[in-house]
Order: sequence, then C-alpha cells, then structure tokens
Amino acid sequence: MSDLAAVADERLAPRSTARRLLGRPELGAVVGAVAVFVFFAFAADPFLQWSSFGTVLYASSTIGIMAVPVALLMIGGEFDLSAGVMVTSSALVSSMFSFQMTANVWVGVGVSLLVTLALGAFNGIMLVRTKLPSFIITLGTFLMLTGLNLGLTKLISGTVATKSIGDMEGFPAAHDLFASHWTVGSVDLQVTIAWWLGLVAVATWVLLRTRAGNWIFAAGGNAGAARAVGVPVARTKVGLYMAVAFCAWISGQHLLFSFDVVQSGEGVGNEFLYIIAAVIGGCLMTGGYGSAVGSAVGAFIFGMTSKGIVYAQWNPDWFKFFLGAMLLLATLLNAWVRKRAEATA
Amino acid sequence: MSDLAAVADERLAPRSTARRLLGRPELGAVVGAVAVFVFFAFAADPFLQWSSFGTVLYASSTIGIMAVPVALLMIGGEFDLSAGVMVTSSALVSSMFSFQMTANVWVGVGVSLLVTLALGAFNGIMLVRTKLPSFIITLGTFLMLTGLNLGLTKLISGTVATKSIGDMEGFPAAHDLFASHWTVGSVDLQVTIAWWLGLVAVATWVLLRTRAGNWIFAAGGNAGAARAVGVPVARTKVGLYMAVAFCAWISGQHLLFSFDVVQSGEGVGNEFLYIIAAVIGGCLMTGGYGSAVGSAVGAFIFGMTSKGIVYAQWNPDWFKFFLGAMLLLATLLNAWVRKRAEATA
Amino acid sequence: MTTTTDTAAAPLVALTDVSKSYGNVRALRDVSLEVHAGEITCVLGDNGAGKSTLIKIISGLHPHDSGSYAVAGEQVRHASPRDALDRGIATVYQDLAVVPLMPVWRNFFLGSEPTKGRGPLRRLDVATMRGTTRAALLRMGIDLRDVDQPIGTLSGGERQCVAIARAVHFGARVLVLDEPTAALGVKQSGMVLKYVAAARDAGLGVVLITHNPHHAFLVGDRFVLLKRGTMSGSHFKEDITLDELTREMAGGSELDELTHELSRAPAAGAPAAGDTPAADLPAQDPPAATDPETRA
Amino acid sequence: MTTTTDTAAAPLVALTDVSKSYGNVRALRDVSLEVHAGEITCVLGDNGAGKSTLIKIISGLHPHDSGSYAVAGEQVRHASPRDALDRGIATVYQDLAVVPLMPVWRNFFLGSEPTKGRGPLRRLDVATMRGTTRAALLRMGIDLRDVDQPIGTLSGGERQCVAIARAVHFGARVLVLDEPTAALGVKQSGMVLKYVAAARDAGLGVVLITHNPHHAFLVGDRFVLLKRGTMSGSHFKEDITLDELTREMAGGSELDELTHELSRAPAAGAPAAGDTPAADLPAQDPPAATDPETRA
Amino acid sequence: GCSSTGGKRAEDRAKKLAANGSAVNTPHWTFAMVTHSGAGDTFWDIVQNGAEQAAAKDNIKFVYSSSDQGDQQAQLVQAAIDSHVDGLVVTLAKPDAMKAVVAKAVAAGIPVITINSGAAQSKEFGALTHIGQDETVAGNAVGDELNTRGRHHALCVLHEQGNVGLEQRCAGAKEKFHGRMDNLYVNGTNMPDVLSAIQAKLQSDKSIDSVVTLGAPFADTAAKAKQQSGSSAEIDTFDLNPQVATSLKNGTIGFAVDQQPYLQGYEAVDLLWLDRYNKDTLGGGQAVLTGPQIVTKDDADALLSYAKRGTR
Ligand SMILES: Nc1ncnc2c1ncn2[C@@H]1O[C@H](COP(=O)(O)OP(=O)(O)OP(=O)(O)O)[C@@H](O)[C@H]1O
Ligand SMILES: Nc1ncnc2c1ncn2[C@@H]1O[C@H](COP(=O)(O)OP(=O)(O)OP(=O)(O)O)[C@@H](O)[C@H]1O
Ligand SMILES: [Mg+2]
Ligand SMILES: [Mg+2]
Repeated sequence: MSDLAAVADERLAPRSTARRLLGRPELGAVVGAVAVFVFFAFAADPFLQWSSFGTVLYASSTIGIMAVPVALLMIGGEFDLSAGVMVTSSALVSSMFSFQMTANVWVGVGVSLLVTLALGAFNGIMLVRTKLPSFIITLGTFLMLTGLNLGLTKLISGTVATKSIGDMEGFPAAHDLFASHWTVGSVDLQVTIAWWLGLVAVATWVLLRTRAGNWIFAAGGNAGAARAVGVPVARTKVGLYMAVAFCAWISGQHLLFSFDVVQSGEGVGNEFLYIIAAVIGGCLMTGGYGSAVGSAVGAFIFGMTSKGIVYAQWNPDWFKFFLGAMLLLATLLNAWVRKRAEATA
Repeated sequence: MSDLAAVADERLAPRSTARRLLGRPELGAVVGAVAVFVFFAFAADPFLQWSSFGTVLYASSTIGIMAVPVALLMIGGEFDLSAGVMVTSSALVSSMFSFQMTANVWVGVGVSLLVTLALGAFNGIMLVRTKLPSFIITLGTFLMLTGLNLGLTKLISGTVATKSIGDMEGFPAAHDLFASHWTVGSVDLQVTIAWWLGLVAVATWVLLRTRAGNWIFAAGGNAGAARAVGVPVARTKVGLYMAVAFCAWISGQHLLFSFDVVQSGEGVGNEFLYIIAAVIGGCLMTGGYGSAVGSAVGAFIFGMTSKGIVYAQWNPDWFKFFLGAMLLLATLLNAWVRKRAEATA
Repeated sequence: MTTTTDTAAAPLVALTDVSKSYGNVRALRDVSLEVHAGEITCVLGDNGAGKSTLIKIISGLHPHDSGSYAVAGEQVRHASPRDALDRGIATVYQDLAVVPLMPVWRNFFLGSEPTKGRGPLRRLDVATMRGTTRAALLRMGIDLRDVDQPIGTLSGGERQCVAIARAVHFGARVLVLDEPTAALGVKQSGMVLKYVAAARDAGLGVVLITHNPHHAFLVGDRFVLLKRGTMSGSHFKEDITLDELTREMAGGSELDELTHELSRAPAAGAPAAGDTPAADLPAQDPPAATDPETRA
Repeated sequence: MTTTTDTAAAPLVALTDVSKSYGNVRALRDVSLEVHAGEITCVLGDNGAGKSTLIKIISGLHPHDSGSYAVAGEQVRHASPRDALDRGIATVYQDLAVVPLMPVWRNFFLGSEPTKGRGPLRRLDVATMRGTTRAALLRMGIDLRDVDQPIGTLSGGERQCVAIARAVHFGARVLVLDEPTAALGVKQSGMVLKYVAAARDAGLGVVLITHNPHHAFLVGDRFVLLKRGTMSGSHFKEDITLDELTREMAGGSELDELTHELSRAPAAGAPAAGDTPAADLPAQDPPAATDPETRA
Repeated sequence: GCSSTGGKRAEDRAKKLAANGSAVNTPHWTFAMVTHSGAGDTFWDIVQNGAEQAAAKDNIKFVYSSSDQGDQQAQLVQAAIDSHVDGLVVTLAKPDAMKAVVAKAVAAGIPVITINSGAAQSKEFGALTHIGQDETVAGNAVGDELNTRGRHHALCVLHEQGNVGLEQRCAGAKEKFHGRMDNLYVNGTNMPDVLSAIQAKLQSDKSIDSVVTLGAPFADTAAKAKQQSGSSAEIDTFDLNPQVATSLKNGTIGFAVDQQPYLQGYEAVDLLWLDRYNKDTLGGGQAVLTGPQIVTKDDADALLSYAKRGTR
C-alpha cells in the first residue's frame, strides 16, 4: 500500500495558516465587528473615548453572558424563548426570598440558583419527554414565567416591583461579586465583563475539548445519528437548558445587585437579543454549527451598534431602522468574508 | 409477475376511515381546540353566549389571516419575523398616502398593496441572494420597518399616529370590504372571518392541488433535493414571502378601515402569534410539513384561550401564566392524540 | 483519446478538460467525457475518485471551475439542474434527491408535475400521478403498499427504485445514473440494468456509475476510469477485457494479495457445497480479477 | 429450526418470533434469528423485506413489538442504542449514522470519546483521536486528505468506510453491518469482507446484511431469508448451495425470464472480448442463477 | 443566616394595617377596567390598587385587563360587554380604536367612565365623565418646571418605542420647554440596556443638564448612569415609587411629576358606583383633574410611606 503514505496530497491546494484562520466561523464575525467599529469610529466622535468603550463593553457583556449558553443550545439544535424572562425570575426569587424571610441575601442567591436550575431542567425534561419542538415548549415556559413573575411579585410584594434589599445583610459582598466595577484609567469596567469572558472561555473549552462538547455538536447536527452511536442526546439537551438557566441566574443576580430593585415585567424580548448575538456570531439556526467566541463577537457587534447609534446622535426615531440596517450589513459582510475565505482557502 | 398484483396487501394492518382522518395533522389540533372550548364553556359563563362567539371568532380571524401565509412559509422552511410590523406598515402607507395626496382612499390602498408586496419581495430576494438564514434577514427587516414606521409617521404626520381618513372619498366602500360586519341573530360577525376562511380555502387548494404547493413542501422538506430535480426553489420562496406580504396588506387595511387611524408603534410581537398559531396547528419548525387548516385551528385555539381567560375573569396578573399553560396543554394533547392515532391506525 | 467515434453527430454531452474544486479540495482535474446517443458511458473508479462530482457537473448541480461543457455541440453553463433537465438530462443522484416527508407520488413527479384544467382551475392531475407512480414502480418490481406514504419511510432500496423510475420516466435524451444498483436487491438490480439497456436501445445517451465491473462490462460501451480526481483511462468496450477493467478499477497488483488473504477466510467455516473457497471468489466483486478464465 | 448449534454456549444474540410495525405498516412478523460467537449470520432479502428493521431492533434503535430478544441468554429490552453498545453490540447503519457538519475524527469517536486528564481537566485526547482515525481509515484503503474536514463533504463510499471502521474499532462482541459494501469500490469491498472475516475469527458474532449472494455465501455461516416481513427460510451453509441461495433471494422463477431479456441486451453493443454476453451474466449479481455450472 | 437589617420584618414592624371591608349593601356589581397599559407597569399598578380599594369599599367585583395594542384593547372592551358588566372604565390613549366599541357599551346600557387619557373625546363618546390628566398636560408641567429650574438641554428617555402615552409626555414637555430637548429610546424591559444607553448619551453630549425619565423605575437607573458617566445633569421623572421618593428625599432626583394614579382608579370605580347607586356625577360635565402635581424634596418625606405601600 505504498501510495497510501501520508505525504503531501496532490489533491489538496496549498493553504496558508492565515487563510485557515479566516475559515473559522467566528473570524467571519470578527471582520463584521471590525467594520462596525471602524464605521462608528468615524461616524461618532465620542465613540473612540475610553469611557465609551467601557459602556459599550458593559452593554455587550449583559447580552453576551446569556448569548454564550444560548449559542451552545443552538449548536445543540434547540431554542430557548424563556431565557429573557428567566433572568428576571431568577432576580425576583433571590430578592423576594431574602426579603420575605429576612434572610441574608446569600440565602436568597442560593435559593434562586436552585429555582433557576429547576426551571432549566423543566424546559429540558419537557422537551425530551414530549418531543414537541423547543419553540413551543419554551414559549409555554416564557408565557408562564412572565405571568408568574408578575403574579407572584404582586401577591408577595403588593406592587409590580420588589422591595429594596440594599440595606440587608450580605448585600455588599454579593454586590461585589455580581455588580461591582473597577475604574482602570478612565475606563469604567463592570464585573459582568469578567463573567462574560470567563463564560466564553469555559464554553469554548467544553465545546472543543470535552466529550460533552462533542455531544452538543452531535445532538444538534444529527440527533438521530448521535442517538444511534450511543450519545445521550436527551441528557445533553437537558444539560444545555440547565446551562442557560445557570447563566440566567448570573444575569439575574447582576440585575438585582446593581439595581437593588427588580421590575417584574422586565426581560421580555431579551431572548431574541441573545439569539441574534449567537446567529450574528455564526451559529446555524438549524443546529450543529457555531462557537462560543462567535456569540461573544455577535454580542459585541450588537452592543457597538446599539450604543454607537446613540453616540452618533442620529435621529432617535430612526433608531430601530439603523439598528436593523447595521445588523444586516454586519451579517452580510460576515457571510461574504466567510464565502471568500472558503473559496480561496 | 403474479405476486405483484394490487390486491389487499398482507403487510398492511386494516385501517378504518375514522382512523385515517385522525391521522391528519390538523385533526390533532382540532381535538385540542375542542378541549379548550369545553374547558372554557365550563370555566367562563359568558363564553357560551353567541355574542362572545363572535368576539372569539374575530380575535381568531385577525391572527388567522396572517397565520395562513406564515404557515405556508414555515412549510416552505422559512420564517418571517417582519410579518407583524409589516401589517402596520401596510396600514400606514395606505393611510398616509391617501391623506397626504388628498387622494381617493382606494389609491392609497393600491399603493399600499404595491409597497407591501415590494417589502415581501425584498425579504425573499435578500434571502435567496445572500443565503443567510431567514431569521436574520427578516429580523433586519423587522427592525428597519419598526424604525421606518415610527420615523416616517413622525416625519409626515408629526405624531406617532396617522390622521383620520374617515371622511375621505372611497372610505365607506373600503370600509365595507375590509372592516364591515354583519349581525346574524345575536352574533356580530366581522368580515375578517370571511377573509380568513377564504384564505384558508385558497391556501389549502394551493398546497394540495397545485404545482406551487408541491414546490412549497419540497422547498421546506429538502431544498437541495428539490433544486436537484428542477424545482425553482428560489422563486417559490420569494413567492411565499410575497404571500405573507399580501396577507399583511389585507390585515393592514382591516386595521386602517376599522379604526380610521393607525398607531405607528403597533404590530411588534404579533409575528410570534402567527408562528404560534401555525405551530399549534401542526406545522414543523423545520419545514416540509403542516397545513393551512391546521394554522386556522391554531389561531382559533389561541383566540379562544386569550379571550376565554378574560371571560373567565381570572386575575389579570396571571393572564400570561394561564395563556402559557393552556397553550402547552393544548399542544401536548394535540401531540398525544396524533401519536395515539398513528400507533393504532 | 475518445475523440473519434462511429456515431457521426456531435456527442449529446461532451466534457473537455473539466476541473472542479471544493474549497481547497481538488475533486476533479482535467477530465474529459463524451456521451453519445444509443451508447452507455460507464464512469468507474475508487471511492472518492470524483465520480459523483462529475455527475453533478453534468446534471447542473455544481458549476465546473474550468474546461468546457457542450450539450449537442452547443457550449453550455448550467445555472441550475432545471437547465440540465430542460436540455433533456435526467439524473439519479447517489445521495438520493428525495423529500423525505412528501408522499411517494409527489416525489416521483416533483419538478415536472402534470396538471389538468386551465387558468385558476389548473391543478395537479392527482389520479394520473398516483397511477403512473404505482405502475412505474410495479414495473421495476416494487410493489408499494401505499403511494401516499412519506418516501422517508421506504426502505433504502425502495427509495432508490423511485429515483430510478423517475429518471427513466422523464429521461428525454440523456440518462445519468450514480450507483443506481448499490442498494438494490438481486431482482431489482436486474430490472435496472434492463431499463438502462432499454434506454440505450431507445437512442438515449446513458452515463452509468458503478463499482461493479461486471455490471459495467455487461452494458457499457465506453469506460472512463477516474483515479484520485484525474482520468486514468478511457476505453471502448472492444479495446478492453472484463479482467483488465476489473484490475484497473481495483488498482492492480495489491488485489492479488488481498484475494489470497480472503480465500483463506471462508476455509475457517464449513466447506461450501461443491465449490472450493477459491472458486467462490470470482463470483463476487472485489477479487474478481481471479476469474477462472483469467487464472486459467 | 436454528435452535441446535455446535457452539454449546447460549447464542450471543437470540431473537425469537419478533414482530415490528411502523404505524399500520407491518415491517416484520415472527422473525427468529441467532448470532453465535465466531459465526457470521447473513440476513438476505429483497428491498423492503425488513432487513434494516431487524438490524435496528438488534441495535436498540427501535423496540420490538412482540417476541423476545436475549443477549447471551439474558432477556433484554434495549431502551436506546447506548444499551446495546454497552452490551457490546456495534452497528453500521444503512442510512449512515454520521453527523455531517462534524469533522471525521469527531464522528469516528462519537459516543465513545477517549479522554485524558482528571477532574475538571479531563479532556478529549485529541491527538489519539486524530491519529487513530487516520490509521483506521488507512487500513481500509481510504487515504483521507484531512481528518478535520466535515464528514458531510466525504464521498458516499468514504463515509461508509468511516462508519465501518468505527464499528470494527469498537465492536466488542457483536458486529452488525447493514449493507456495508453497497457504496464501496472494488478494493474497499474486499477490505470490508476481510475485516468481517477477521472479526469472526477473533470470536465476534457478526450479522451481515447484503444483497450480494456471493458476498454472503463467501463469508456467511448461516443465512436468514426475509420476504415481505416474514422469514422465508433459514439455512446453515452446509445445507445450501450458492445457486439455491441466489434463486431464493431473487424470488425464483421470474428470474429466468429476466435473464433472457438481459442477455439479449448487450448483444446490441460491441461483442465483448472473448466472453459471450451470456457468460458475463453469472459474474454480476442479478441473473446469477444462470451460473454456468447451474445451467450446465 | 438571618439579616438583622431590612427585610419583611422591618416592613411589618412599620406597617399600619389600613381598615378594610365593604361599607355598603348594594348588590355585588361587576365593574371592568380596560387600559392601554403594558404588563407590569408601575403607574397602572397604582391605578389598579386605587380601583381595588374602592371596589372593596363599594362591594364591587373589579375586573382589570389591558393591552398596549389598540385593536386588542378594543377586543377586551368587547369581551367586557359580552360579559354584561355593570360598569366600564376605559382609557382613550388611542381614541379612534376605542370609539366604536365604547359606543357599543353605551348602547348596551353600560355606564362608561374614561380615565387618564382622552379628556377631549370622553364626552363625545358618551362617557359619564373623565377622570385624570392628559399625558400632554403632565408633559407641559415638566416643561414648565424645567424652565423654572433654568435648564437648557434636556433628555427625554422613552422606555418603549411608539407608545402613545410616552410620546405625549415627551411632546408635552418639549412644547413648554424653552431649551433643547432630545429623545432617547431605550428598551424598558432590559434595565442594563437603559443604563448603558443613557450613559452613552450623556458621554456623547456633555451639554445635557437634565434627564427626564417617563416612568419611575427608570429614574434610579438614570441616576446611576449619570454617576457612572460623570455627568452633572439633574434627573427628573414622571410618576412616583418608593425609590423615587427616597431619591427625591436625598436629592438624587430633582423633581417628579405625579398624576395621582391612585385617584384615577379609586375615583373611577367610586363614581361608577355612585352613578349606579344614586345617579350622582362629578365634575359637572368637565373632566375631573388628578394632577399634575410637582413633587420635590420638600414633599418627599410625607409621600415616602405612601409610595412604599403602593398608593402613591
Ligand atoms: N419509519 C418507517 N415508517 C413506516 N414504514 C417504514 C419505516 N421504516 C421502514 N418502513 C417500511 O418497512 C419495510 C421494511 O423496511 P426496511 O428498511 O427494514 O427494509 P430493508 O429490508 O432494509 O430494505 P432495503 O434492502 O431496501 O434496505 C419497508 O417496506 C418500508 O417501507
Ligand atoms: N461538498 C464537498 N466539499 C468538500 N469536499 C468534497 C465535497 N464533495 C465531495 N468532496 C470530496 O471530493 C472527492 C470526490 O467526491 P465524489 O463524491 O465525487 O467521489 P465518488 O467518486 O463519487 O466516490 P464514491 O464512490 O465513494 O461515491 C472526495 O474525496 C470528497 O471528499
Ligand atoms: Mg459517489
Ligand atoms: Mg435496508
């Protein structure tokens, strides 16, 4: 079998490392991000200030923290429409438990973690048990949580917002963990940015270097085949929903500890921001393809665009128009770059 | 080839007509609808009045008119997130054109039809040209239309709502076509119900009895294979987006002629009601499967549930919770019935 | 090498020095091929040699990167399979082009649906569609319980038969078949070869891809051999023997070694009735180079 | 009928009167099968006969409706393919169980990934995975350019080889193969049969599905014939000849008629070198019942 | 572990339970209120609290529903008519959408009272009376107050795009304000977005010297944004809540303009009851005004405890 030796293959066109890098899903999005950045650097003077950079990063991180598990879930072939309100639920539980029990806020934080994980598990288990599309299941959870958030808050607090827990024991420490910020030079950096980057790193490691990551790709790429070769698809999906819940818990605690008070109606609609970030970052809607880094770049593009329009002081009536146009252009550029990279690679 | 004769096949278990009927996608949803109906008939006294029936039917029809093309689009494998605001855009164009030009309202209605169809075509052409997921494309259109609705209305009318066109030429006739109602006994029937049923009939005919219908199923079921056997997949998808636009135009004209005035901020979020109706009615999120009748039943379930909760006078804080729970239960029942029907068929 | 033929007219399909890359994978390099009316052109080669890629270029699914492609003497560049179909090129793809959730009869006519009535009443001729589907499949030896069942619930071979029956039914001038018999049973394979021969006799040009040199040699008129994306040979039937063909397909010398290994294997089992293990070998594909006649 | 064997121990896999319906389609009725260590059980039958369904029951993909299923004497009811894998049953599915967008090496090890490190640092042993994949495929004669390319971009046969190599690599006690050679080239088919024989020699039980009676007869020890969902025969190798087997697979008498039709076909082309058309026929699958020996 | 400070116990200790229970023996009528509010809005929450308190007192079954879409709101009114309620309270934020269905209610013999928006249309539509304050007038009050405070460049933060009431508030303020006023749309259901958007705006235009939020919950966030972006703008707001009252008290917020939502709900139900019971009307055909009231540091102390119990 002499001709089977692993010598350079004549059927492969040579391919440089640069090109290889360009072929990665997230690096298409990076080009989009750079383009958006350059655009606003010219269009909006204040955009290039260091302090603005902190604001943009903060806006990106609050979306990005949730975009990471949502991207993982999308790679695993499912959606979670309840992700937005689950953040609020998590904050509400934490706040109301601490307040009503007059307990140290850390107790509330712990209870909230358990409750939120249970919500995630509920989504996942309903999904694998009923075999209904995740769109329907999580839409049901979304509506129910929206109702529960409002109904329970009014029942317990008597108003649509929680009571302030700013004066309770344990608040300062919890605030430090979830909502502190440091000033580095003239940039104000929120702790959410650290959470965000940490989550991206962990998710990337899990996706590329663990069995669970392999299973996530397989569950989304071809669930039938994955099941046939013995991948615990159901367990993987439940785990993904719990990962979403875990990050919702982090976001929820941030919400609580940075604003003291939680409005029960919040979070509705945010689920789409997370999905947008994941998709801009290169996740396929159909599952089986994407990356955590991509979702971070997607969140960053979204953060830059939505804040850049404010910095540019464009007519606010047209805000959504600009937002839509920018997102479309960024994604188009992303797709175009990827196509070019593949064709010439 | 004697053994190939088309005699009764021993490999087929006998199967009655009733069971065959039960196996159809939409008839699973029908069981869900009946269950919801019976439930509210007991839970809400006013629900069984004829007048309430008119209200429920009207509520269902306003969703149902859009659920039909959205279901077709989903069968064809795509989404349209801009469907909700497109209804508002269509109404705005019609109203503002007539008013600003002091033209007969029919001129505005005509212009609106052209503009709306152009919006649909834009969605479709962008989709097939860029090959980006429809989620991203129509999300871009959604945001841009939301911005345009507000920006243009404020630019032209100076406020967020249009001026009344109730006193303009042609209004009565247009009102009759798009927003009249008849009283049959004690039931007040809106003309939208007729539009709805008409659209369901046409869509069913197209889906099951025309080449276009075959292509829609194929485009959603396996676009690659469809293309390989010569189905004009791109043309089919553009056509589907234009069908959504056409129905958005009908809905938009109804909105305009029943209230004289259009609020530029409305319509946001309705796209999901349409998708919900289609999915409850048995459309697959992944395309290739579903029916127009199913979408109608889905819209009816949604209409009954959302109005039934009001008739039952449950605590409004919990409205969303009940809505979510009922939808989930209806869909679960639907899925369960279908599974049973298939297993014993 | 395959430039002069006894058929005077321009070939139905002529590819000249065609290349095709997928990203940085060069799947085909400088391949030439001619399809003539009333002839069967067999494309043979190892796994991954580029046979399906060649087929996909002919059927308009992929554009070629370089080289020229002529249909009946006219230079073409198909933008979509529709163009190829309109020029009378019908194809059976290896990764079957069927829509799993659609009923068999709808799949059969997909893209070329017969209609009746006119104007807004123009509608699918459902009765004809069902009837034709059922009949066409019955003729291939497939007795479907129910042409209304989703094609995704058919067995692999049944699905293959639907695809072949469809191509045969619509094949106007050129019939392209990518490993049509791979998933088929004994009876169905025979039927398909019969169809291929019948199509040829009816004056169609046929392109047949197969891994079975026996099948190829039985019906083929010319043989194009691909190896790792390049043409490694092109022969007329009269210029080559089955044995040479088989040997060329299997990559020559390594095969003998393998045959010896395998011929020892069945000896571990019960001895076969009448035949020696070695005598079995010729009858099956891989070690066919050891055909009794050849070895004798 | 297949209850007494020379191997004393309980069969590795024993199905007794197993039935399975998909909705109102009765795909299998009262089928029995035994798989013994060191033996190859061939399942033969027409398209749509229910072979893949039988395989899917064995590999835990579908539960059976009635009848019993024992692994090594113990009654089982597999809830998922994982259960079957854990009992040492590795399967190659006809509709390949691969995840198209994932790289080849990830697909190869999917569901049984080797890891290194411990605790939170436990991670995929990527180097081993790539190396093993490349080596295992090279041994089958597939020289992949790049084990990192998505498996969906491989040719049909290359994908098939990955699936087989994977099953062979992980096959602990029972190896189940559904038409493994269908998409394979001459060389690869030979390799696969060699692997099957080697697995058998190593003491594994093998279930092999094929449409090729020659392949089956070459390596098989027992033959289970399915016809339209029911068992139409079950034979030991010593009880049957290749010819009888072929005839039974093709449905008997109709075949002769077909053979005659086909044998006329090649006559329209140029005469084959040395061979008469009729002499070609035995060498290929469908009309194999007209083997020279048989007709003589 | 237990917290020694704050929490429910602290609240309970401070809480004075208001006497409750109905004081009349009229039949158990059902009154419905249909508003244009989105879900979970603090302002409308207080309106509801007022209405419920009046309902408890008057032995009324009170049913609330709301939708921020005009056609949906009309359908909800229709549902109330179908349910044969004994009285109806509606808002006319989108008067044209409500016209027909209010006429229907009147025709069906249901007494209708309009609240909050729609002072101009109330009478024409056949309502008994109108209670409350047009958003435009409330906006005007803010514009005037900004002038009084010598502001030059104000920012109006709209927490929902295309919401009629919010647009009216901003437009009203702009109308009376002599300086420049910019609009900023934020996503009200996403507090971090509100924070970062206001922050971005303040960073990009240092000349902004006052920020007006259109809902109480956003005032605190605006204050935070101001602090983090190093701006010196004054934060002002519509509506009250406990946090705004506290911030008013300690000077983080300049002023709040209050329409007394509690009164709008309470009076509407009470007047419906009075109409049923005694054919009494209030206002003599004129709208009954509930505001606007400018609340500053001086009033904050007194209002804080009421805000905490959800009635101011
Ligand atoms: N999911 C399904 N739903 C309904 N019917 C099915 C399903 N899967 C298979 N069948 C039917 O069951 C019968 C047996 O199918 P199976 O795939 O087992 O055949 P097979 O013997 O493997 O055929 P082949 O040789 O063509 O692969 C076929 O007639 C097929 O139509
Ligand atoms: N979409 C694609 N992207 C990248 N590489 C591809 C793609 N399709 C095919 N290839 C590569 O091109 C080569 C030729 O593939 P092709 O499918 O034409 O082979 P084939 O001769 O049909 O093989 P088989 O007999 O196994 O079907 C293969 O090595 C394959 O890996
Ligand atoms: Mg191929
Ligand atoms: Mg099979």
